[in-house]
Amino acid sequence: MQLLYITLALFLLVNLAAGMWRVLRGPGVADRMLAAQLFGTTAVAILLLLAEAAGSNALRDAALVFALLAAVTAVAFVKRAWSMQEERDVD
Amino acid sequence: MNRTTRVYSILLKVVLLALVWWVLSDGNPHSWWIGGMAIVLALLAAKSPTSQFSISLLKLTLFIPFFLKHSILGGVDVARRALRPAMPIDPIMVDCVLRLPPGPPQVLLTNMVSLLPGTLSASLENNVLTMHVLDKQGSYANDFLVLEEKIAELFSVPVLSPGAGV
Amino acid sequence: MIDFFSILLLLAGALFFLAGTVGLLRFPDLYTRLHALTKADNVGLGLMIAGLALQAESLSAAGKLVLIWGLVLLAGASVAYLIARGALLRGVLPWKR
Amino acid sequence: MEAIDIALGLFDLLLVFLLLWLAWLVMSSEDLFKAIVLFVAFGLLMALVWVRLEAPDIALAEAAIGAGLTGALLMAALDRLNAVKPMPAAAVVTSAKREQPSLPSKVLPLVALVLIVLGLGYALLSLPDVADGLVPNVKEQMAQSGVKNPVTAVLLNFRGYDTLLEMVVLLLALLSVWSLGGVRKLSPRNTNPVLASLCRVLVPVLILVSCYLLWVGADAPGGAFQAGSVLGAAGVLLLLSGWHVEQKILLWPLRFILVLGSGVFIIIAAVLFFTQGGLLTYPVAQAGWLILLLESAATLSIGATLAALFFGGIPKSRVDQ
Repeated sequence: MQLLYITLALFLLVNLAAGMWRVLRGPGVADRMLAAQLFGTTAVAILLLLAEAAGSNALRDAALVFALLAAVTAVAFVKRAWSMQEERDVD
Repeated sequence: MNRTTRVYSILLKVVLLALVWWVLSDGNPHSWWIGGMAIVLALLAAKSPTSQFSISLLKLTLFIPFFLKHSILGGVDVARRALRPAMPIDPIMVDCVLRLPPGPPQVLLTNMVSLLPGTLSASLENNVLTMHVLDKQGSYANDFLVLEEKIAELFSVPVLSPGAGV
Repeated sequence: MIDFFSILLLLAGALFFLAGTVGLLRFPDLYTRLHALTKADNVGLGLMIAGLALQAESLSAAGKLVLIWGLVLLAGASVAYLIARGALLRGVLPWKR
Repeated sequence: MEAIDIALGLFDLLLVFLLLWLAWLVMSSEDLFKAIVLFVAFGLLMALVWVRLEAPDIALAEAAIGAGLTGALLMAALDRLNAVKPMPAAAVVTSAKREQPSLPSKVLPLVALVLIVLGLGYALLSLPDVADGLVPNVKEQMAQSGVKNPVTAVLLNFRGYDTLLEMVVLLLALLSVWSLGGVRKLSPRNTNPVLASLCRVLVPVLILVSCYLLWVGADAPGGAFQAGSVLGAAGVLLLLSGWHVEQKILLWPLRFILVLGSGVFIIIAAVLFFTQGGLLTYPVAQAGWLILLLESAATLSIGATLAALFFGGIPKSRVDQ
């Protein structure tokens, strides 16, 4: 089972690396933000896999904190950072 | 809202928060003295505007399998479209007049729509839900009506006038 | 037997994560990418959590996993709505075939 | 077990590569928003690095602060920057400056960089192969610390003044933001029902998690900084959803909470100085609850400070000018 956890964690990390392309490419700010959301979910999964592999409860807490704060960051984006930027990207 | 429902809704919140605390503290019995304080603080923060809607736990347990089944279908559907070389998507924006009352029923519907096959909520304004549909040939309209009825049942409210459509 | 189901669920979860990433990269506009992200990733995480919960050492540990999934699900759906609404308000037009 | 080692090796290798690449992209990106998103991703990978280095305490802190609240703070900062000057103009200025880099301005940073790399390399190579560091000392003293988690023991007992000074740094950061001027009013009450219901679920859960992290810090990874930033996130969420706060709360109660952490620290230090003869040297029997008291006060202050930093200027309620 250990091997499976680690392999899957590696697989998810590769996924995350592929998602980087969308952050770099955009085109809009929201597209980049979406990719960051994907990273959040993926990181939660990686942390949980590593937590299971290491039998560590603390890493599950880290995954929980991650899940919660990723949501707050996303709301902050929609309400704060996404104002004049998009006009520039849309044209 | 009468007294019994208010007591019931506070009690339900306490039970849910206690459950979350139990899960967080890994069932550690020595944690409850701070857990109790935490629950009181959380309750004060969760002081919501009075809501006339209530859900029975029985109906909720019946609703969960429906939700799980359809959200998995939603995942399968979008995964299939993303992975197929031809990428069969044909998107369209659709406005639906809601048959549910405003408040929690509409919010739950809005969130659920985004998890079900082929639909994504984009705007909820004056009882009209604007959805982005991934494939206009799909059965989204029917699925939407079914979902609406399920949610009405969950909250024990009647579906209002039949008015869903483009 | 439990291990078998776990492995199956974990692998299925990974497949959905892959589909989510492919969707994010391939789909033509913001709205369609949102579809891929909210649905595929949440199902992927859900399946993985189900697989891991089968292995959990206690009921409360499994509960923590389910709590995480529930929060990600709620946050995912709400954030998808907020972003789609924001895009609509800013006049981002949906892609048409 | 060899296959596991290979998988872990690949994982680490990819992690390091991604980390370096992201660090480069963050610094070289001209688009500030892109840089923020990349920085959030960087924090996220950094948390994974701490996991791999078997430092769950720091992984938790990084998840809460690095990948979590920093993103929100940077976005708030970008929002204010945008209000000052439109983005395209900034981009033009940078590209105009770029045209004529003189030779010394090219060579000097390079020389400095090479020197730093050489110095770091030397420091790294001169480390002993196996070093216990202070681990034996900490283990020896654990029984007297009043807690079971060595990290908490170090941060709040053996080196309590470290945490005290960090609290003061946070306070100073907020004071300098406030002294930049610019009174901000709370945003109008939000009418978006989806956001409101998200907050109704997330805020209580954030509060519970914050209390949990505070409690668990005594014998496992957790503690005031993690708990405080989770609490701060609850505050940020409330601010974003148009939370109405009375002016009278914003004036004194808010300030009281902001200085509570440093204040309690200083009071305890003073009392201990006169009774025990040393700053922050707790009597063994009282160490446990003293640390909990300090951490609770610190959590409240950190949470309030981070939320206030996110808010920006000195808060005023809508009615008052």
